[in-house]
Amino acid sequence: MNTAKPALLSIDAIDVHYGAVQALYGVSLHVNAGEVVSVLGGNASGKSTTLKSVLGLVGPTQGRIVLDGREIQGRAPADVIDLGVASVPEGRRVFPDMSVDENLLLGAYPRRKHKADIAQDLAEVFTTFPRLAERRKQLAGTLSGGEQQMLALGRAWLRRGKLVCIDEPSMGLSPRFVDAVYDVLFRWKAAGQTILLVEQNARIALELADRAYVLQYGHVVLEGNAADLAADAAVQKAYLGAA
Amino acid sequence: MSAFSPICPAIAEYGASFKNAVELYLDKVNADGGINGRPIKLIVEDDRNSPQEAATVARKIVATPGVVLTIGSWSTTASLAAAPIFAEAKIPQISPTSSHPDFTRQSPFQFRQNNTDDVLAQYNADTIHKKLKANRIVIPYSQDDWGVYTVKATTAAIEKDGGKVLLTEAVIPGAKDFRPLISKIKAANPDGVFIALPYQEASIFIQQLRQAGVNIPAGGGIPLTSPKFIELAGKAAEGVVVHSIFFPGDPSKKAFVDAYQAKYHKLPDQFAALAYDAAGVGVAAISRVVQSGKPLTGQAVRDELANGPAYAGVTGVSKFENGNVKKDPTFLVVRDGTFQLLQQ
Amino acid sequence: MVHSLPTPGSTQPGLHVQGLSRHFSGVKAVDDVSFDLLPGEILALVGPNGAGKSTLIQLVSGVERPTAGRILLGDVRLDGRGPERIARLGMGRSFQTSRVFPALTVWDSVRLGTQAGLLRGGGTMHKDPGSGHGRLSNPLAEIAGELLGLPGWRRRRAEADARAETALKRFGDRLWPRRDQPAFSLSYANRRRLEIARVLAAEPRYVLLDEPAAGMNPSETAELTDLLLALRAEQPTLGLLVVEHKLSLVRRIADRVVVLNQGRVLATGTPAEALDDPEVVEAYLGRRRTRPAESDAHLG
Amino acid sequence: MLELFASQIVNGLAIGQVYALIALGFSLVFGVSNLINFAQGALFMLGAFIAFTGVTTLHLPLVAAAALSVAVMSLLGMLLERLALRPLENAPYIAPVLSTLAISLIVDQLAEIIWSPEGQAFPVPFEEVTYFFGSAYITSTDLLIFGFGAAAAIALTLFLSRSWLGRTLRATAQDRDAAAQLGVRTSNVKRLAFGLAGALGALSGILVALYFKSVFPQMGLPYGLKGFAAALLGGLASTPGAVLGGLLLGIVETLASAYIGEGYRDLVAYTLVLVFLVFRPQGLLGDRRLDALGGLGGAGGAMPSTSVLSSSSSQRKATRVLELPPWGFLAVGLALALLPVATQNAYVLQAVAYAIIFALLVASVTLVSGSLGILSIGHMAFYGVGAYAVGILARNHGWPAEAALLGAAAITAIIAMVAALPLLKLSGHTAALGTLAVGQIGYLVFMTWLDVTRGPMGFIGIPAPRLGLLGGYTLASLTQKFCLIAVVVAVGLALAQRLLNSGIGRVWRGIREDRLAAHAAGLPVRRYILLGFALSGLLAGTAGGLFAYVQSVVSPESFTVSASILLLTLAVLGGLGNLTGAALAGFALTLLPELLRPFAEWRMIAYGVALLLMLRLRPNGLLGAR
Repeated sequence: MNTAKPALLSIDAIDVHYGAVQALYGVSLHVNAGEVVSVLGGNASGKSTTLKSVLGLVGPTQGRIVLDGREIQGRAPADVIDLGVASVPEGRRVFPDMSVDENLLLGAYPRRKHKADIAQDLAEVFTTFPRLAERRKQLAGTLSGGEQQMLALGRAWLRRGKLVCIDEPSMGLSPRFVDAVYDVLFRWKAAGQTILLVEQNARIALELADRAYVLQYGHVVLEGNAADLAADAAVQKAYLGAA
Repeated sequence: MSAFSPICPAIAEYGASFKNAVELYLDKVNADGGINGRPIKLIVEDDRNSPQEAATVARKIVATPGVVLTIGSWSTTASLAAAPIFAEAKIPQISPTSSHPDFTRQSPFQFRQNNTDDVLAQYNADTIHKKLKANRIVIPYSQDDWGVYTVKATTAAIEKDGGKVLLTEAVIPGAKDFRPLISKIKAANPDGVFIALPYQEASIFIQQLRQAGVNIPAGGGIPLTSPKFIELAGKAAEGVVVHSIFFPGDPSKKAFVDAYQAKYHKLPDQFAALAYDAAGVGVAAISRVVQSGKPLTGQAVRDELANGPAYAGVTGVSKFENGNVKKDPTFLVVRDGTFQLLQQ
Repeated sequence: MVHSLPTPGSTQPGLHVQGLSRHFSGVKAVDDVSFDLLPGEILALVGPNGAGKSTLIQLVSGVERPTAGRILLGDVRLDGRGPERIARLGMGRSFQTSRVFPALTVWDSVRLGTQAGLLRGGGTMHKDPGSGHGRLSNPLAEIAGELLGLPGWRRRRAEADARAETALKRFGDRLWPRRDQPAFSLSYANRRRLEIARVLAAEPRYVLLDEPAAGMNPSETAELTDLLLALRAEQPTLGLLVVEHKLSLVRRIADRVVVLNQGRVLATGTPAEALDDPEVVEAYLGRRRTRPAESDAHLG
Repeated sequence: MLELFASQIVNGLAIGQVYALIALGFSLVFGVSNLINFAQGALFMLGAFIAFTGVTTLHLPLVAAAALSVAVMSLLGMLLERLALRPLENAPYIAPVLSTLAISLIVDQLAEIIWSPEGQAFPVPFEEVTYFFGSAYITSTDLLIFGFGAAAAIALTLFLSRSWLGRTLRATAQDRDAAAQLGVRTSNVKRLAFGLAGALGALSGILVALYFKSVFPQMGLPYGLKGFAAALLGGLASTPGAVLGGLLLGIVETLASAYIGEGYRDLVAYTLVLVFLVFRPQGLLGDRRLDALGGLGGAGGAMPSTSVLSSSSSQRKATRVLELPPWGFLAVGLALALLPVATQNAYVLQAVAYAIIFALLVASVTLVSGSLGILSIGHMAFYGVGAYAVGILARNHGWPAEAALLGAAAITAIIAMVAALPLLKLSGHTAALGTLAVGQIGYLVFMTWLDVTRGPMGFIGIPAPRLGLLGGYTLASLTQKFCLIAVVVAVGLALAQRLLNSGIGRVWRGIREDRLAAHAAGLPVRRYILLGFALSGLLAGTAGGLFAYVQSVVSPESFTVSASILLLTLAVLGGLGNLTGAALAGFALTLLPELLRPFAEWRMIAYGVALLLMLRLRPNGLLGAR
């Protein structure tokens, strides 16, 4: 299954249980450095669970997860993040009672010792997201959903991670904001950022991704090149539908 | 075999005094061969000074075979809760300390070792008005049987003797911040304060009173005779005058005081002395029953208590009249951290 | 099934939102919005995130109070009434986050939808339009009925349970076989279905659905679309207000569309008119994607 | 007059700053863990006692003893988090709150065992100076407390807003999972918060000991409650709010004490808490989060629910629920009524009688706390109303037992409904706080309304129950009373179980599970909450009435908030919302301690440990929460 050269991230046959319910059955996938990999699937297909196991938010009962040569399954989220992972969580999860500034700053928490670098990156984020610059002192809870998603992206960027995990960035956003979010992701990709993306919106995810995996009921049912999958009749029927 | 059962209150200091004193007395009796060679057995139950617990404990005691006398409880409230149960079981109950007149009115089975509040009220008035020469008096009192009755009776006694009570204020058990009350007291400008509070509240009250620069004479009743009052109040207790029917410094009490101190390494307080006498009165009554050859029952012991001769104990002479006694007070003052006889 | 028409004398049947505004500390979440929802009509409320759609549903259902404006059901004022009174006037609603009474069984959860009707004498919500303002039976009668199992009360209960069963069975075998499982054990999509079933069990005159298809895949969305169309066919006087991002659904079911943007009505009309309005396209659909050049792509 | 008023304000500020200091510890923990830490009072008390031991036994100078105490209490605070709260992270929402209650039960009792229940003089190493301003005065101790309090508040504010650690603390407070995904070790952060709270508790304990120049093992609960009330008035998670709330509380209760009477101090204080809960639950310097404490969990992608039984992770396990049918209660009751055939031992009968009464009482708690989902930390107030009502009706008015019991039940039901009125809009923690205030107010009314209750003196002379329907037959013996109790309780429980099984019970559970959804479904939520309280009051009042008949004396200390906490504990042990479990727990755990009477002082500790274990191993209770 595995490719010859070591992947940045490889998930090897993991099982995940929630109580008595099994959510993942021997899921394997890998992400090479510089690659954008997308995990697709309907609700309860296990795609978010896959991402959460990488981040240490759930622990697999079976299998291994290797990041950059180190086994990380079952480790605490903070340990995983320390190894160079950034996360854009599902539902944005900005800190509502903290200012935009503070939210962004917290993104740089693992490298808090490097003050000068952080200041520089912060300035970059504000150039990219002028709307955030305007609202620096505003509480994040008062931002609109789209603005919060921008904030979550900016926050993750400040981690400067070698791998960014993104969970459903288009969820609950209007098409216009979905566009704006993916604009940012396309630019990250162009800059060589490695991304593991979980997305329900298959059409746009396949546009962005190099490779993709399709999950169903906790199993990987399809994997391959994004362009091939986009052309696959079964995928089209199940996930692209008539949009 | 006969048995005693004191009910001990939760206020540990009092409870320990009770238990220690009764144990001391019974050890002495049993060491001397008991009553006609029969030892007396003691059962101790803790009623946590709660009426509910007192009732439960009383049920447990009356259900124990062989019990002919009970000593307790500490507060009138708890004693009253237990009283009907003992009355129903025909077991005499001697409370060393319940001072509310109602207690001995419950049934012919209730006795006490201390003065009733009516008698004590006059001693209270004497303390503040006669001994400390105060005329314009304030009284903080605790909002319980003892406090409410005491403030009423003491006020009456003071005013009968020509003094004036400017302010009385109820204090809820457990109160600790008396500054609002003290500001009111300051505003009333009294020349004496009579403290009708349990020693714990009283010690904080007197500290805060002195702290506020109110240096008027202060007197107190029975609760303040506890050495714990001086311990807690520290320097603020200096000069406080109390009346007591027991003073450990009295040479005639030396045998009791020495024995108590030898065994428990501290001075007996008034509560210990009262419990000691309760045990003494009770044992005397039991031995009279045994000697008369009558069957040893609670009823027989009660009759002996009620009709027997006077008993001279460490707190004075006990001769029951409707379950009550009358004992003369000694006036004490706090000097150098101990109680001393008040010199006139 | 035949349903009674609005009370005679009601001058304007339907739900009327007139100049409605809701301000949160300076932010105008809803700003002077007016529209009508007539009996038998399906109206879709669309617009970008933060346009005020959900706030509007909260206002109409009484969860939030408007800052200004009026809401009328027939000639009955709704604004200022609490959510339960509004619900008892025949207005059912679902929530964006599907609120399903997690620890209750699926069956009990749906039966709760029938309880208010039961309290009103066994009638359903739509039978008593406008009048009485949702008068309830005496609580003592209820206790007596339940404790003693009085026949009248049992009959009413049985009728209510029949309505609950019908509502659950609308979703085929998605919910009915799971009726004894706790609601929290359901999948996301099934929770949405359960919530809609509970709303329908009350047999309301108007239904407000807040993103009913969120979390459903295209085939599930299509299934829901069919269900709503079937419902409309069955109950020709039912008024349906749907907030939805999935335009496939909106285009198929809506008679009319109201497009909101930044709290204001941007356009109203048939789906084709409203959604193809250039201003709407600009505000809502966004520009067509142009891949950014590699060079300016350092950060994002 | 004006001068007196001014000096009373100064007095209020003096005690108020004491409250403020305690409140700071609460707000810190609340901010980070969204948890009302009922153990804070215990930490506070323990801090004072450790310093006391340092000075008296170890002969340390005060400063060294204080430092020792602060260090030990920081560690204990962290230990508390590790042992009592961390294991409950994914447990039902109610579990951590109860866990801190259990800890406070254990610590308070242990302190009584270690240091004796007596107050002890706290040695003050410096000469106290009093400064007079007209008739007003402040002492050097006041200034010392002010100095430390202000320093603590400022340091805390700066720490939270300026340091990385402080920022992670706030981030963790707002969204723990999100903070974890940024690399924050949230468990360390939480532990830090509890360590800080422990340190603050110790500091405030020592300062309070200096203020009163004494330490008491019982000071944890009353001062904990006051500190907590202060934090609530100020706005629970707000540092300046804690200070402001403390001062406000101090001034208000001082004025109450000065102008209404010393006995009314606490009554006014808790009424103020209730008023705030109704009109401004977010406090003076509000924090919106308290509103959300009803458990809206929706933001995290979890299922929205206002249930106290729902867990923070959306995966919940369904538990088996063991319940008696209504007739089962009747059968058990009748069987128990035959006990006097087996034994005539009055002590046994009395103990079993109390146990049966408690079974009914705990059932009444579980109705409100379990089925309706409003944690009741003040239920003893209703029990007390029933007891006093029977006392008054039977003794003062000579009513027969049937009438007196029914009357007491009805009066209690009405009072319970009135008490529920201010709670109607509250849920989750805020509702629990409301019931706590109601419980305190009830207790204080029993204490102060001398004309009716005779206050601490107790209401005495309640006659034996006389059955009017049996031609005035009097149940004079305990055996007869016992049968009356068994029958009445069985009937009460059977009726309650029937209601719980009915549509009404379903609506109660629905309101508990999601109050907003219940509103939206057109359910008359207020009516059902009142109905729940009425039924609960009915049962509690009946239990109280029976209690009055067995006891023949009623006094306030049977109805304290600590006892209410114990009741709630029993309800949880039985399985919240499960009437059978409640009755069983109430029965068994009232009877069990009788067997262990010689170890009475360990009883509370045993309850506390049992509760901790239960929360950890079987959070749904013995027979399963329903």
